[in-house]
Amino acid sequence: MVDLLTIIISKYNYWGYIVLMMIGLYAMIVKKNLVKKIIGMSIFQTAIIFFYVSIGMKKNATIPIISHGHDGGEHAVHAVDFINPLPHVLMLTAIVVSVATLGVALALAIKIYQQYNSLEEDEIDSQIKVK
Amino acid sequence: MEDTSVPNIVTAVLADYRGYDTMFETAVIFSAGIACLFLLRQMKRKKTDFRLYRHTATGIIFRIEKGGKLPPTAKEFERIDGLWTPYDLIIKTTGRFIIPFIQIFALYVIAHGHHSPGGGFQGGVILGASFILFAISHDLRSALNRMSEKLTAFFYTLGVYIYAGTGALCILLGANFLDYSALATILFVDPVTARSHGILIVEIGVGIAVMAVMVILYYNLVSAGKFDEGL
Amino acid sequence: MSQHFPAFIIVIPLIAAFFIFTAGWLKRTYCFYIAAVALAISLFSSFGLLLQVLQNKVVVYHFGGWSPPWGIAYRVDYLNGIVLVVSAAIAFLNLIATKKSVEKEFIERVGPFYALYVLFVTGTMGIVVTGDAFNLYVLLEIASLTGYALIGMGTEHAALASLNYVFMGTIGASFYLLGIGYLYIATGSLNMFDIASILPNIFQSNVVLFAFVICLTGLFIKMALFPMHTWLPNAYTYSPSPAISLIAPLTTKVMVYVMIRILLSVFTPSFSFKSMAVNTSFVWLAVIAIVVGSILALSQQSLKRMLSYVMIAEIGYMVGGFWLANRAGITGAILHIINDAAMTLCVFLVAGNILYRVPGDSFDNLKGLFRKMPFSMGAFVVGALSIIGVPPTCGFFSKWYLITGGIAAGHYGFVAALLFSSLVNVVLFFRIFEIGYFEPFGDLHISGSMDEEEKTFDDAPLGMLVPLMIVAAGLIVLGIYTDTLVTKVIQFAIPGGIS
Amino acid sequence: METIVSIRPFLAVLVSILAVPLIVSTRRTNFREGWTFFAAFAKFSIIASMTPVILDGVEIEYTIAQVLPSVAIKLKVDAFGMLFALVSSFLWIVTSAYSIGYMRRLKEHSQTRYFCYFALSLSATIGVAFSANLLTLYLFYEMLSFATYPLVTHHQDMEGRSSGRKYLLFIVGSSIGLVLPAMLFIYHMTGTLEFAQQGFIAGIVPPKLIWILVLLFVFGFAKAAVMPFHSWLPAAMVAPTPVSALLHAVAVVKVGVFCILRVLTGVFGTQLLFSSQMDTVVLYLASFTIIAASLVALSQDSLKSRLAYSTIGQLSYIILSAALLSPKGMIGGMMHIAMHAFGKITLFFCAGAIFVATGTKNISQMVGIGKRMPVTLSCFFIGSLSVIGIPPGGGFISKWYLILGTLEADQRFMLFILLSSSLLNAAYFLPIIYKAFFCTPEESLFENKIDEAPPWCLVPLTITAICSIFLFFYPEPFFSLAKIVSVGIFSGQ
Repeated sequence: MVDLLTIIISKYNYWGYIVLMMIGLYAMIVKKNLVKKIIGMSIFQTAIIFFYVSIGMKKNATIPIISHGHDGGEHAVHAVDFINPLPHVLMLTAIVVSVATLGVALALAIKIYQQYNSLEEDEIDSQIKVK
Repeated sequence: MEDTSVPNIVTAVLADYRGYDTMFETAVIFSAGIACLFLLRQMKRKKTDFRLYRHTATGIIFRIEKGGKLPPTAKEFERIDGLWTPYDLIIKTTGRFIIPFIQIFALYVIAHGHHSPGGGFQGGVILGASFILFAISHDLRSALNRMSEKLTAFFYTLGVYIYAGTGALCILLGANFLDYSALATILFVDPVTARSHGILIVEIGVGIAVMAVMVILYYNLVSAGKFDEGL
Repeated sequence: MSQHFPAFIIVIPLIAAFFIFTAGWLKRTYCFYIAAVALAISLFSSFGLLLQVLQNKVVVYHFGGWSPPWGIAYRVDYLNGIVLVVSAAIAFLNLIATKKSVEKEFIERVGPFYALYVLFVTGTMGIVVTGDAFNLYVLLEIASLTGYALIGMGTEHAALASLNYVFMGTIGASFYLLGIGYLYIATGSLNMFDIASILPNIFQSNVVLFAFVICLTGLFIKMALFPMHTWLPNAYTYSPSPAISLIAPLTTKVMVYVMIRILLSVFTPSFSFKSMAVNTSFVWLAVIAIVVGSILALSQQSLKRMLSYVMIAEIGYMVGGFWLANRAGITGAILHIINDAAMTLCVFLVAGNILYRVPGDSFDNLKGLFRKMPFSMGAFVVGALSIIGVPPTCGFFSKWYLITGGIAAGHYGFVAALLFSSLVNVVLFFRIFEIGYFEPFGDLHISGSMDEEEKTFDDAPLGMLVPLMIVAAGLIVLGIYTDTLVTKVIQFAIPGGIS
Repeated sequence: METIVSIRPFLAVLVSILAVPLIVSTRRTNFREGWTFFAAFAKFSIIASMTPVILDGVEIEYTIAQVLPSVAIKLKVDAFGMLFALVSSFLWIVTSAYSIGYMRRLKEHSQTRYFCYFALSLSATIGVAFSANLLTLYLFYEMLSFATYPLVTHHQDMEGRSSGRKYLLFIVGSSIGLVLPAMLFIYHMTGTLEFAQQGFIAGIVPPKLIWILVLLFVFGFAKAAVMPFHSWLPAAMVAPTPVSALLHAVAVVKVGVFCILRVLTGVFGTQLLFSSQMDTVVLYLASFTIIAASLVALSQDSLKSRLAYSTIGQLSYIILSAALLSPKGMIGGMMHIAMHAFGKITLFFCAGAIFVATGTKNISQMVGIGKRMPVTLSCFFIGSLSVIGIPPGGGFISKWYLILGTLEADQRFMLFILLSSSLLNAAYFLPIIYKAFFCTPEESLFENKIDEAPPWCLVPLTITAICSIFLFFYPEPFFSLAKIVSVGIFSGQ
């Protein structure tokens, strides 16, 4: 029991992102309102961003910025002092992607609203049935 | 990390080692912008049967029937539409007051990207936010007067041109795509510094593109592509 | 210049997309020509690339001059070399073929449309050519985003279908990204072949297994394998015809390619095909996909919808063939990626031509089409025969490899499913032929005179017909040169370990 | 047996495909039919030009394309294929003449399409005849199925559609469902599909599977109309009569039996069949079909469907001959392909001519028709003699050899089957003729003046009738070809 607890605690970042992800999935699957679904989608993507950033983390390391100017790299740089920059880089990309997806999704939602005057799935379905 | 002489490793990796990814995320944001245009933009406006004009000084509103319109020379009148709500003075003034500072900060973030946290995306987003704030605090039409749709489109193509162009330039200079060290020959610096300059250039490009796309997304979404009213 | 081909394939269309967008504001007619030139260049360079590959097995290109794992490297070998050529050719032909219908459907949106079109091609080709797992994700998103937009502009419930596609697509892509994350944790690298070199030491770790499962789930969603297929039919049915004849051939096939690439090049076969039980269970999944797809296709009442269900079955072919985990099966899968892309292009182009002349593509609107547009329907017959799997069309030979693979693996369920779906396809397509050929009923053989054929002739414009004819002929040519294709290219694409 | 490589077989296949664009492009009907004739003559002359070579015991082969490792699309002309090709290509000439008369007289619609698909199906037939391996055989077999579909459903009415459905269901369904897996399985086991004199799967495929494979092939080639896979043939009789005449009396159905014979001899080989006792199974299948079909034919009133059922019966003669595994029987079977072709096509032509002249399809309405159309009916008589197997009908020779074969193979029961079916044939043909000629004036349905079908119809059917008598006196070159085949097959024993 205790060691299970320790596992859970030591891996808290994983649990965190899993919980977020599940919230997102839940919203996408269960919610009937399209905008809520879209929100769920963003949460889902954010969960993964969170996961990536968290795996870049190291104990007592600083942000990956070497404190000197342009004059080349005379003094050695200890990679240990800096948290791993790569996940951050990747996540910059992922964030942009999720923003873009969000934009397109919202645009589609607006189109849908123009077409059916509703964002509730069941209302839309009933309209489709009628046709 | 010595071979780029860029202290901010994130930026270095972002714009140089994995510069190719970054170019594509610029492409992603670009295609998102086009996608919105493509989906929402209504090219031919449907004729409203009347136009509303407001006399800025007195706040009297004229309703002009079909076809008629005031001459553009009538500066003291501004066109408004059905959803128009009177400006809230506080918001308007606050907006006017802080927007310049936001923009200065954004430019700083872009330009100083590889010495301190920040870079093209962050700066671009902030810059875009400033325009959006303006559009919110006033209304879309006045925002469009400041920054028209065509101008925005121009900006965000310009941004990606800068990025991809830099890469292509490297090919023309005989190196691999996006190999900034090739730029040394035309920037008259040693390859390492050339890399840092190259990074700066593409960061600027990214900044412009992101800003413009944010704005165009906002324009399209709030006015459902009609580009007249909106929030 | 030729050493830059890998860059050209992607970068030329990318830059062209920006130009097109600008040109859209200046003069609409330019857009098409810019796009055509760009795609022609990338087609040319992909051909050149394939030739280079045939000479010296593999071509590697480092972006930014950084070698992996730091930088991003493109790595072209037999597998993606051939897929590249096919997808470039499809994109180019479709661009030419759909010029007219684009002008008809998006009069004042030509600029954005072609920009999105070219960006989609960029993304797809990038997916195929890239050697970096994360870069693949980004390109995947480009392809998907543009795809959502193109589909969203369609008819009827397109927007809704497209939004559902957005949801499913995002989940799929995110799962893939997550899997890559775990691989990164395990190996500390993002370059596919770098990962492959590190993985064997840690095959036992659960992280790798989890990454494997997650990646695969994401890819299955993206390629619409049966249980996760729900987004596909609506999206493909309502989407505008010039877009769908691009998206349908490329998206799912390329995802199958990604699956093969990831499983063969990243998790090497020794890991992927480790347990026979897993393989067979995946094959059974594919069998279900084939059977259900075929049966659902039977119950459809409109052409594009029926075709999209047929495609779901076809996905089953490829996935099943791959998971047979023997040489014949994987050869069949790779061959079918190529052939199925070509067949799908053919039939969807025909659907586009029909929609160009006829109000809708529901079966009632297909009456008398053999008289009305004989050439398009002729091409349709070729495509249909290929999907049914009649020699000498290419569909037969990929099916041949798949079935022999099934027999070799002793997996008779898969064999039976393939034969079953062939028979169902006969029914499906001959139902359409009957409608186009018999109806409207009339006792022609009493009254009918011979000049009646000319009277109602109204086929699609020549600009649409000629590329279609090329594609239809290509189906047969592909079939006849199957052996060359297999012995020259595909057999080298399969790692030696597989018997 | 030496072989020479020559493109001639490929040309023989190709020539009628090449004719198609010409037929389509020409608007003037006379030119169009001119092209058809041209193609037909070209085909026949190419094939005939190869005959002497084959008679010298040489084989001609030509590889079109290498499509799979160790399997190519490849043509190979041997005596058997040559015999079949000669018959069908010669009869194509006659039929095209006949169909001109028939179609024009009835003012059929879209004749262009009709002639195109006719040409296509002929190249498919020749392709089957000349195919050197199972894949090529399958290729042309399928091509034939799809090329004949528009001909069967030519009238484009409800009836045409339903029978077209039946046609596809049986032909394509069986070929994809039964033949394809069997072929793939053989390929998987042996790695090759090339036909060999003595078969190539002996010893490789376990005997249990031989049973399944043989049945798969015998039923899978549903064009041979072995019961219970026969009912597409009567349904296909809705087609215009020339189609029924050439395709459903000669080309298509003979392709079916040809395929079965090819596979039984070239894939399994006679020894294997004998050792696995599959021959008896096939024998009983065939004999059942013979008797049942003849009995059904008795009850048919529509002339064409009676002919169809008689065809079903006659086809099984040929299958039976292969299953007898005796040299003479094999000769009889080969001969029967030719003899029955000539006889049956004459009968169909006559049926068509009667329909053209009087518009009646049913036998019950043909009482006394002999007085009106004496030539046609006398040709009908000759044809039926040939099919029944009474001298001077050519069919006598083939049946003679068949009976010798039964004796040689010591199959008394089969002998009985053959004789009784001959009686049945007589029972369902002769009454027609009797009623047609010898009836009292008051029960005659036609007034007593001669009014024949147009010459375009009349001439071909007289030609075929004369041929079938001629073949009785001079059965060359078919006889020597058949001899070569049976010698080649049974030389091993």
